[in-house]
Amino acid sequence: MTAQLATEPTTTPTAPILTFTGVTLSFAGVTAVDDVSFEVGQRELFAIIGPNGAGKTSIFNVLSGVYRPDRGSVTFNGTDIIGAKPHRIAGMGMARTFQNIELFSNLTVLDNLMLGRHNHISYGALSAFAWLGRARKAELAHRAAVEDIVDFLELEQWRMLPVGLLPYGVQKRVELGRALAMRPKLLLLDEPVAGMNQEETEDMARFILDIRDELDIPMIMVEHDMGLVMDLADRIMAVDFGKQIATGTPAEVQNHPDVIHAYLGED
Amino acid sequence: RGGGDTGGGGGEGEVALGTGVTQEACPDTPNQDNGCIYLGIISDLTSGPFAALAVPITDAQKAFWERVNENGGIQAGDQAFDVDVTSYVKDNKYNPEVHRQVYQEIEGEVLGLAQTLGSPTTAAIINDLKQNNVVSAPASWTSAWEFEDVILESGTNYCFESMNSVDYAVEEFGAESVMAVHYPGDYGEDAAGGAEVAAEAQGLDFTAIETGQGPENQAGAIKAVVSQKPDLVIVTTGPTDAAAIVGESAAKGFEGKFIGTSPTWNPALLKSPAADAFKALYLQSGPWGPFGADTPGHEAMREALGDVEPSDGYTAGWAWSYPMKAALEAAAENGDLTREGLLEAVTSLTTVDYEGMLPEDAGNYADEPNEAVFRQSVMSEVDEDAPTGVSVARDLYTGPSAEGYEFTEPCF
Amino acid sequence: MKELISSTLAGLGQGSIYALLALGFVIIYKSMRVISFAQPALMLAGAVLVSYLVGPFGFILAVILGVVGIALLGLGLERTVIRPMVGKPVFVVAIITLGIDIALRVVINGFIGTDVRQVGDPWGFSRVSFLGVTVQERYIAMFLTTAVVITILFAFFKYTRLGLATRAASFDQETALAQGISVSTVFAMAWAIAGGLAAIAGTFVATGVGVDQQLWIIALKALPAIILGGLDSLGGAVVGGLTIGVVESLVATYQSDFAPWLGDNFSVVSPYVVMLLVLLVKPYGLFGTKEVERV
Amino acid sequence: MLAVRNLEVVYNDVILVLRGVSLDVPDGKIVALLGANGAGKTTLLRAISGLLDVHDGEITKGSVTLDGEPIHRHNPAKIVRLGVKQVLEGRRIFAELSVDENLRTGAHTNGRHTKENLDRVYSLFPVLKERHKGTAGYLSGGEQQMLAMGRALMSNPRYLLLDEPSLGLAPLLVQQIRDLIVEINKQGTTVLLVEQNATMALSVAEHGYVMETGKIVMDKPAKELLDDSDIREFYLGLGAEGASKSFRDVKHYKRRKRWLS
Amino acid sequence: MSAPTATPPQRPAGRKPRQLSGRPGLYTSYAQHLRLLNTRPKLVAVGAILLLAFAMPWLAQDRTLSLLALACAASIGAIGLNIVTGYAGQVSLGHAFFLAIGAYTAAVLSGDTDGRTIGFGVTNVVIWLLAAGLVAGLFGVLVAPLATRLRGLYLAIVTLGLVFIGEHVFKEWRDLTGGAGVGRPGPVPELFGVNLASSGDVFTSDQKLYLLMLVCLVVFGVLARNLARSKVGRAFAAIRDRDIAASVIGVNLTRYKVVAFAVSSFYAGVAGALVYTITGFIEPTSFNLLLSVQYIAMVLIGGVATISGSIMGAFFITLLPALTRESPTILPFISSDASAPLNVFQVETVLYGLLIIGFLIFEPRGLFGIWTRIRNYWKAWPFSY
Ligand SMILES: Nc1ncnc2c1ncn2[C@@H]1O[C@H](COP(=O)(O)OP(=O)(O)OP(=O)(O)O)[C@@H](O)[C@H]1O
Ligand SMILES: Nc1ncnc2c1ncn2[C@@H]1O[C@H](COP(=O)(O)OP(=O)(O)OP(=O)(O)O)[C@@H](O)[C@H]1O
Ligand SMILES: [Mg+2]
Ligand SMILES: [Mg+2]
Repeated sequence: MTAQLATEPTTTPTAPILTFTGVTLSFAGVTAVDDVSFEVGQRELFAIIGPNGAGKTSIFNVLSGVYRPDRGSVTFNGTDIIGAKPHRIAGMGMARTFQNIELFSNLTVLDNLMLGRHNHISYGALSAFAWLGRARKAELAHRAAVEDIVDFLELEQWRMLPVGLLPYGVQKRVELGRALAMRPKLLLLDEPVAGMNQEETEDMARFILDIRDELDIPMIMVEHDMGLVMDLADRIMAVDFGKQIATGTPAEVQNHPDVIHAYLGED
Repeated sequence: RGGGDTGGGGGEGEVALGTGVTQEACPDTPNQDNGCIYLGIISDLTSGPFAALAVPITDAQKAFWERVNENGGIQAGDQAFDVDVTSYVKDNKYNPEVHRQVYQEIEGEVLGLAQTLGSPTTAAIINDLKQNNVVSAPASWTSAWEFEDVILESGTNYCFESMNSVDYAVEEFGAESVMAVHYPGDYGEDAAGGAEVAAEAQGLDFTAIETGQGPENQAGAIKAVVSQKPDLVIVTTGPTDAAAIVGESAAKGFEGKFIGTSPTWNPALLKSPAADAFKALYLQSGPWGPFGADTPGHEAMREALGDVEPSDGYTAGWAWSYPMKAALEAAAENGDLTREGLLEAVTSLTTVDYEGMLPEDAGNYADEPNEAVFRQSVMSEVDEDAPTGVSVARDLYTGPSAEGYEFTEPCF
Repeated sequence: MKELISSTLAGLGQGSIYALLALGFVIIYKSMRVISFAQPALMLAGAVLVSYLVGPFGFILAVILGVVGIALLGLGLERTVIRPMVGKPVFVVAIITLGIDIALRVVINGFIGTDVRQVGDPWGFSRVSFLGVTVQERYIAMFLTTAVVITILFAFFKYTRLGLATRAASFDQETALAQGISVSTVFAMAWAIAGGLAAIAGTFVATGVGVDQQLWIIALKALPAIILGGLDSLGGAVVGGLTIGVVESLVATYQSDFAPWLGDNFSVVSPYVVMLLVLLVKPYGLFGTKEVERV
Repeated sequence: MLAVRNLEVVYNDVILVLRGVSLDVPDGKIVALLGANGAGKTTLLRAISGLLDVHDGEITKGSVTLDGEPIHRHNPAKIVRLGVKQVLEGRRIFAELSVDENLRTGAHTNGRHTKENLDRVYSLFPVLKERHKGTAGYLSGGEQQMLAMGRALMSNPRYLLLDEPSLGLAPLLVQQIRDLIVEINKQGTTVLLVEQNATMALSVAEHGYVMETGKIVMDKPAKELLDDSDIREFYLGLGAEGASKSFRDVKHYKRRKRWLS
Repeated sequence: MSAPTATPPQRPAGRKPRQLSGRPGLYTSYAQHLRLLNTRPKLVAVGAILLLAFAMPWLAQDRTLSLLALACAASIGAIGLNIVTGYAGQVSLGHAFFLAIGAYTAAVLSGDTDGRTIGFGVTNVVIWLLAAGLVAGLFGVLVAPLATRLRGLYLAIVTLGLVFIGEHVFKEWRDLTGGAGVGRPGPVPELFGVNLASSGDVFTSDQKLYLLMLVCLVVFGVLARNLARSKVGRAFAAIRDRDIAASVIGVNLTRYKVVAFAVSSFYAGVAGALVYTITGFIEPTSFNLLLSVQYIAMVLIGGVATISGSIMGAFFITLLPALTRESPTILPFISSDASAPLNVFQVETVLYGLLIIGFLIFEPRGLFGIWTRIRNYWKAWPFSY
């Protein structure tokens, strides 16, 4: 079974939002992603786990167009996205958070969230100069939408502050908010609770559940907090040295000997 | 405070006083009974490219007017006026915009300008000068000034000076080919223009090589000199660039002559490794005799300056002041020390007493440029014993080319 | 052919000056990520100081004392003006160095006065010839000096702890501090070395022609050189400097024959054109460290 | 002994972050410091290692002493030479330098034993050895964290201040790091461990401090902290019966524990 | 065993997905928040400053007006540089080049048809001002691709290369520029048949030019402010702070860098045209490194990424030399003899350098930083929300 798990892409009943097939990505001397295949269903919370340096973030970078893989194909919502520029992929509805917070630290929370809406705000530089009419209307409408996200993530008290000044846990939440502002069709979360204490982890878990249950957005989550992963994920893929070593339900993966050996430890 | 200051029409004596002229005495003058005429100076005093020349020019002008004041100042009937050139001295950093700004700062305080250094800088204010009738002595020798009434140029310009240099070389060395190695712009191109006129007139081969500033940028010029081997090279650069051109060309076996203009030369070149080359190949043209020349004017200047490191900046600053003095005297005599009065005095000025530095008819500001322009220049040779390293080889002369040239527009 | 060779050799000599100047920029850049616009003033100061010392001490000793003197000047500037700016945005620091340059040059001009000052070098315009090609002796001296200097610097950054510390400090001052690296010592040292290099370069620039107030402009030629070579690469500075020197010399020699339409004096801007072309292919210059950025 | 007394720290002249913190790190021990994000743990470490300056922070009151000698006026280089070394929060490796060079910078104050220390670090972290010539910036998050740890060990410090060393590490590695901390401690280095991962921290520490908004609110031997019911709920995520509860059951508006206010 | 399949999350039946939208009741307050002058004190302060500015022609001497006019024109250039450098983070030392393009475009369009340099006699300010901006903007678009390849100081020095190459072309192209050391007349400003550069019965030329510059500054300042708070301004800031992240959230890096350079150069072009209208004379060597650096200094001293800061910075740098020239009145003991060892002229220049240094050491965030400091003193900004 192990061999089968490792090589064959698993299928989902509904048409998958994302199909990742045979992707290989290497850097000078390192194969970061080695022939990895998986699918994510329309409402799925798919988790990727694996030791440090296994290539999890690299998979995300391939997905969002930061890296172009050497081989393989990636189909998102019916479109092949290999070679597309990151901003094009974002426009198609792929949103992500980053392992090391990548917020625009001089801007306020609101501005960061408004940037998430960038692709949905449709006026050009010329109307921006004039500000009257189109631009003003669009700004107001999107501002209202962004305020809803502020509500949703309970960010009210920090709305007007530059994000650089906020506590780490809040920044993580703002980043999530920025991704939500993009009205994503698929959300990629790279270690959403890393560096958080128990309390903040619980908060984040709650937001993730809400996003799935109430906003209906499928997610791929990379995380080292096994408690969180096992509790929330529908399916899990484990990778090691760029190769996928197991894919399955939390229970299956948790007990997989290779996963225990490479990742979880015997504790 | 006594006396009316800038009364426009008449004041107490019969002399009309305008902007920049007061009944009150100048600050720090012994002649407490005299009135005061304020003249501005705008020069390159710190960081611009001509600071090394501009400072002695300015010092010489101060000495010049001090001497005038000591001799009683400018006489206007039973009244006399001292001339103050120290209250409104400004640094232009050789930048046209700065020049215009500082000009505007002093515009309302002075009768005229004892010095406005540089031609692009002066070009930046020429319209203001004309609009307000501010008579000004330039510190530059380009041929454009001949065409401006408010500008009181002295001596010949680079254009005629170079014509004379070419003619001199033809006479003395039988030169058959001429090359002008020059900076771009008013200074270099004026000289190159003159050299070309003379070369044409004399039927010589002519090439012009434009070169940039900085010794590292002279390779092209040096190559041109060494490979084309002209008999005469007219150099219009700065001293260090001249050192590179003359020194390296000579080291590469060039044996023709170089003739430079005043800003090309610096006595310290005789202490440089290029000294031998300069001694062997270099001549120095100029609108008047160098610092050590033997005229009453030169003598007076040396005396007034006292113990200074000799520099032909002093000579220039001194010589440039004579026509302003003559114009002031004429205006005072007419009883009209206003800007209009001064300008009128200038436009009817046909001679200026240069105390022998230049002949009197060098100061003709009344006639059309072609008649009024002064065409004589001086040729000097390197002389280690002379104060500024050069002494007169041929005093004021006009060569045939300059003589016959129809002067209707600037040469560049 | 002979012309080509001798023009190239002259270019290499001139390029050595650019290389020395470029090294000064690079050392400061390596330590604090800043382009120091004070280098031109330091170079001018070096030449002027040597011109004053050469009388009493002779050329060699004057150069040594000059190098020490300007190194101290660099040290002093770092202490008084740059030190308070540690950790501040690099462009602010760069503009501050420009302020230093403006202020310092006015003072130095006072020491130059109206004359062209001489550094009294032993070479002048004398030339040696071998294999039918003649080269100016001073160019050979420049080339050799540069070779020695670069070797020493290479060894310093590669093999000494302070060298590595310098590089570390340039990337992340706080982390460097946390390793026990005294960032201020690193900066002080960088400014001292840059000062010393500027003094040597200034002396060489002044050989043959002397020092006047406009001499500093030549230091700007080091800018295309450092970009061409890669801002933080010592080897790049040397390669960049020499390339610029040779290109300029060749353009000056041949442009009027082959491409007169480029306008007179094209050699003056040729370094920038070369720089542009190289950067279009290699955005971090020939040897610059690529900025590492990943998400 | 490293001791902090009544320490007050202010950022940008206005923001008071530490409000009279006292804490002891006895020789040879492992001391854990827990606390929510923004409590001021990092600030405390900065105050000890002299790195406040860089952040426009300033000690306005109190002292830090090493064996009775005040060190809070020393510059960071001096403090490192005295044997107190901080591993900064986040992966502050020198991205452009190679792995090897990164480690060597750690040996700046102690150049004589570079060789042995290098061998020691490489044997602790074989991954790093494999990539010792590689550019550090391209290492994965976890690899970078290891590099930062290894770098700190290069100078054989007496006191090691670790700021969230387990951040972003895989479970297996967290175990390794924990073992490593124990190992380093056994070899004679005293450790002050700042952690979000309270389970891990309290499993190795002898004594623990809990910090909330700039104040120490609890100060007990680690064993006692592990038994404290608040700590169990809010730091260890354990339900009443000691079994960990599921994140799926997290309630929407959860009571937050605040010791102060 | 079959391959594991995804289990779609169980959701309580009947609960609709929550939508992130719609709370019209709050629109008005956002509108108010998004307003340019969104608080009363701001409104009053800006109103007062404008009032004073427009009253200036009756309050100040001509030479002061001329200086102020220069500062207004320079402000437009500084705003332009701040857009590309401050907002979008692309450090450009090429500003002098774009100023030159604007100045020459305007001068050529409005120039004498039979002077020694090219001219077309189109003296209408509106026409040549727009043309100056557009031509410069076009050059900006051509240069922008460099910015997509180069970063930081590399970009800075390469754009500096532009200045050197431009200077060379300007020196050599004598028909356009008159040549080095010769120059050509500046643009001729004519509006509604009135030549603004010559004194009339009602207004002197300085008064007219000042008003022209002031109006231009207000217009271009407001436009820039609008741009800054729009989608475009946010995209600039995103590119500046983290460009990879910006592209991952959907910002087209290339497009916005091009827009930044185009807008910035447009402003530079306009500023170039205006500055040399006041100066009345253009000399090709003016467009050098020092000019670029002066604009960088304006941005830094004023404050990065603020429009009002750009204006403050431009005024500071433009007026500073005039102030340092007043140093003799404060330091009367210093010799005004140009040959004395430390004379007023040297002190002036040194002071200029030292003031810039001192200023930046004291407040690296610029004049705007001082302003926020003062404001913080009154309310603990930014924690006041
Ligand atoms: N731009 C790059 N250049 C070179 N190597 C890279 C680059 N990006 C990633 N790598 C290498 O690829 C491998 C996978 O890295 P990746 O960041 O995907 O790991 P990860 O699974 O996310 O680890 P972690 O859990 O620690 O974040 C690592 O060995 C890393 O060093
Ligand atoms: N340079 C600074 N300027 C202003 N405030 C700061 C600065 N650094 C930290 N702070 C503030 O000080 C408080 C304490 O920060 P600190 O980093 O010490 O917390 P911490 O306990 O280490 O949190 P974490 O678990 O997120 O690392 C926070 O509210 C933070 O916003
Ligand atoms: Mg990762
Ligand atoms: Mg912390």
